[in-house]
Amino acid sequence: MIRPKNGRIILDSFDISKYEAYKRTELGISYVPAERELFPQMTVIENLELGAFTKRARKRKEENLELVFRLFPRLKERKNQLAGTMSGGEQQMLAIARGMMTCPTILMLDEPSTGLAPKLVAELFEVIRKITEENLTVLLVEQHMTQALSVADRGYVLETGRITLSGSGEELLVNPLVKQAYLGV
Amino acid sequence: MDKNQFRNDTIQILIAVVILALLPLLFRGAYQLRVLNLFLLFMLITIGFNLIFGHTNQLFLCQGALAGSSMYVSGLLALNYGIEPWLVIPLGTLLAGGLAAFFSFIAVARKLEAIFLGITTLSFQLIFQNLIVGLRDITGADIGFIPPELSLGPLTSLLGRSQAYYYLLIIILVVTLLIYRSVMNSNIGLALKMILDDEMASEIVGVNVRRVKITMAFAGAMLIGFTGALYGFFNAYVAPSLYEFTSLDIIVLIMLIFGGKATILGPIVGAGVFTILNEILRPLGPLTVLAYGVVLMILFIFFREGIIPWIKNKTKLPLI
Amino acid sequence: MTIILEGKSLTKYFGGLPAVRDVDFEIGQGEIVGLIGPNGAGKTTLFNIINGVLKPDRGRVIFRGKDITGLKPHTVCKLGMARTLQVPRPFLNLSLLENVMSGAIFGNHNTIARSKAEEIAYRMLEVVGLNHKHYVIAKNLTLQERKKLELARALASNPEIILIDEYMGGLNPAEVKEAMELLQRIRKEYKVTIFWVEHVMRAVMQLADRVIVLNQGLKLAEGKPSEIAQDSRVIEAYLGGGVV
Amino acid sequence: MSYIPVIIDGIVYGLQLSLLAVGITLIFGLGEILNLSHGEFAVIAGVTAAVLNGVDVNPFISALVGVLLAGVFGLIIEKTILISAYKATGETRILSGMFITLGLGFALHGYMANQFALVSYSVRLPIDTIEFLGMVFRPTNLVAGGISAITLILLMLLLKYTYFGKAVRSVVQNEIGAQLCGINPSRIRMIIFFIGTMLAGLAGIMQGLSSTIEPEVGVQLTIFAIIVSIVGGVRSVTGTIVAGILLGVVYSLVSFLIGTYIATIFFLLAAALTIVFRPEGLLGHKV
Repeated sequence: MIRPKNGRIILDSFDISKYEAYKRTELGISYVPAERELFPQMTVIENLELGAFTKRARKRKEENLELVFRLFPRLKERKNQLAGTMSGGEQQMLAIARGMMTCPTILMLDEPSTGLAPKLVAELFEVIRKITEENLTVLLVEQHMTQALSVADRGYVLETGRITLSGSGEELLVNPLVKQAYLGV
Repeated sequence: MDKNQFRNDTIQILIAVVILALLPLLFRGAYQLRVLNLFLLFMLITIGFNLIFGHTNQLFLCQGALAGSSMYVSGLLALNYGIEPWLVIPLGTLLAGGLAAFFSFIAVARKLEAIFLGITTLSFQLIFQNLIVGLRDITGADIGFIPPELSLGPLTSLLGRSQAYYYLLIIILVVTLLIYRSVMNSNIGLALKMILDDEMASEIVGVNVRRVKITMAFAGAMLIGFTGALYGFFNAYVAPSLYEFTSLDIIVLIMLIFGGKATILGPIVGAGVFTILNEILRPLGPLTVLAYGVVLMILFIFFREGIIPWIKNKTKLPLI
Repeated sequence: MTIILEGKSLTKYFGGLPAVRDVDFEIGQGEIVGLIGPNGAGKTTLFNIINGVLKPDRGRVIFRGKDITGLKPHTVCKLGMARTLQVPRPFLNLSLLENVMSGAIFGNHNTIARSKAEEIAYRMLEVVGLNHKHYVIAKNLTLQERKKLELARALASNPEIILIDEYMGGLNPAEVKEAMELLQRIRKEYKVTIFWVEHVMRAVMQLADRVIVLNQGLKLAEGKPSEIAQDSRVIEAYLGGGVV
Repeated sequence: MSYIPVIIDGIVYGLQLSLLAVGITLIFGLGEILNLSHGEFAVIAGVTAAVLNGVDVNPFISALVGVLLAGVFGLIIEKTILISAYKATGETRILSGMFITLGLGFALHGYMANQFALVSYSVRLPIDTIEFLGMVFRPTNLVAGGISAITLILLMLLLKYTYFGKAVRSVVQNEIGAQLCGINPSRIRMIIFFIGTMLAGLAGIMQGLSSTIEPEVGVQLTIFAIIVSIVGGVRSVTGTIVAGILLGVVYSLVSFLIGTYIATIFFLLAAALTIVFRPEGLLGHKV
């Protein structure tokens, strides 16, 4: 979406910072934005099928569909519902599931908890934990620090464009500076 | 706003007007005088269109219908009821202004994007064209009608009909430009610049954007309606072809885009260049349309900003 | 303390989903009130309802005793409520001076002469620290300078209250300190009440008299900064459940 | 029962308008280019087919050549003069696209009107008229209606069930979302421009089949197609087809009962009133 002014993004040691968004998806980077960017007037299953649009993903469509239905049983129940008529939480699940349908090597989740009720947030992180068990790299940008860190192997704290803290999830979880960065106290 | 700006504006307007006023001394032939009159008529309509589209981004595609409805109303009233034309032209002018204000009101009330306002007004243009042909008992359809002569007082006997019209138009132009300049240098001018830049921010800062837009549509269309009526009376023969989309709207649009939107000199230069071009292309017959099509494409592909802003950028001259 | 701005059960839906739900608040004259909450909590929507950019589906906005619900932003501005935006929107093709003059000329309750407006503009540009750039065209400014310019434009309309939608994001600690001093000064010298959305917590916690917390469109908590920082519901909304 | 042939004429005419208008709908939905030269593609194909047919080329082959010519020309336009419009964003893109295609429309119109001036062209089949229950039908008209209907049904199936069709709908609904799925929007736009101009060409040939086609009608075809597209909801293919048939029937009836100019005014009013009162169109949803 936005190309970096300086610096490079390296994936499997290829420099991909200059590619357009659709090419990044082709190369195996799946980005799930906070806005979700679903197709509101298509059904759940159509949304998922479009996730498997690229040649690479189309080959593995069936097994991926099985995988996301296993992770998100609710999507299976509602597979013929229009995406635009679902609740916020379900839409977020669908966005992540669609991201997984693209057969990524890395899944980037941008603030997935935006606008979700606490109970749903907990559910969401449970799923994210399960996704990591599927041998998929997840890059998570999140405001809900404690939950994010509890599922993360490593964490970075960004303040005004600079990385100010980094470490393993457990380390950061107990670091008082992290809380200070968030709450200013 | 400041004294320098005021002087700068006055000088540029003065130069333009003096050049225009001297033209009949160089081009005296009947045909040349006719072309000169067309030049001024189209220039005034383009200025009116600039007030609407150039300054407030309201895409009106019905200049022909505004000019035409003004002429048909005033011309037919004068012809059928023997009313002095000068008494009915204001009626036609007000009608044009009222119609435009109505469209503008609908556009702001329904928050229409430019493209949809464009199509709505284009529909009105085509409805007008169809009505003129359909109401043949009143309008004479394609055959048209001959309006009574518009009396220009002693000017006619002094200069001859064409020159009399020409200098009448020059007077109208001078008045228009002087009002235009003082408006642009007033608070309204600042509001117009702000609206062109960012409508939402203007609203938040305290500008009544709706009112400014409707007022500008009204004022611009009054100028179009007034000039449109003079066009018909000057032509001494009124037929739908004068006010068709292809014979008026497109040309005015090209004149404005070429000259430069939201500038004072743009419509003047644009009207000049395309009046000449129109005369050069006339012998081509139906291919004129092809030529205009190509010009329109080239303008929008390579030259969207217009000639006056372009010169201004290149030379840093303070053109208005 | 007299109440200057009041919201009564303000509610706004977007496509069936509530963005702001039954929010009540009161702002006293001369206060600095912070409005905080996680992304998507409805803060900007609430501001848009208050100054008339959006019409609420339910509820009323009372400003200086007058019901202003449903009035257009330009009218609200003239009544004495100025506003800056999350992503600043100065007039990019106008000079800084013209930008600020626009606020003085159109936003003011009274008609003021151009010369007077120019005088105000010079002063406001100085207040926000852009006094060396009067004739620069606004599109050449950096994001931070645009924020300052927008604040100057808002101040030029001589407001009773100003709604500031994020001012400190992206500033370094020294700049944050400077910005905080600026807001203090605005309140003291120009007697302007400040209602303020901010993500830089350090600044809100130090500067605000009171803080209102929104979450998911609902008012979650309200109180002194020190109380808010200890409030478990707030911490949970921000950092997620199960906090140490 | 003299209304039935009028209504059937109206349906056939409406189907032809739909064929034209779905191109406008799809092209606008995908790239925000309102193609104001769309009717000229119908003229290009119609006239080409009629001219070939006139020198005894098989009607089917003539039609095929005409349709392909319109499509290829459309493709060239999309890849050349529209690039500058695609580079712009927001309102600038919409206005540039609108004016560039308006210029193109005029250029094509001027050329065709000059080259093939004042002649009516028609594509002929070897049968004349059929009588049924005392009413006279022209088989060409029915064939034109049939082909139009089948084409529209195929188009809807394509959009509904194929991967390509789903990709088209995804770009219309959410271009960013489509990119995230690995779909290249500019490629989709190009293919749809090709298909859209071919459909316009087919509409022109159908008009040449059911009545005649003259170079002069290009502008009117464009305007009518845009109106149909707007009444149908600018981004809804189903809406466009429904609107086309509806307006076609009403147009025929009003023309028959009152007069063509009132029918045309009715058409134009339908567009203006839709924009003002129901901007989302008849059915009110996307694609």
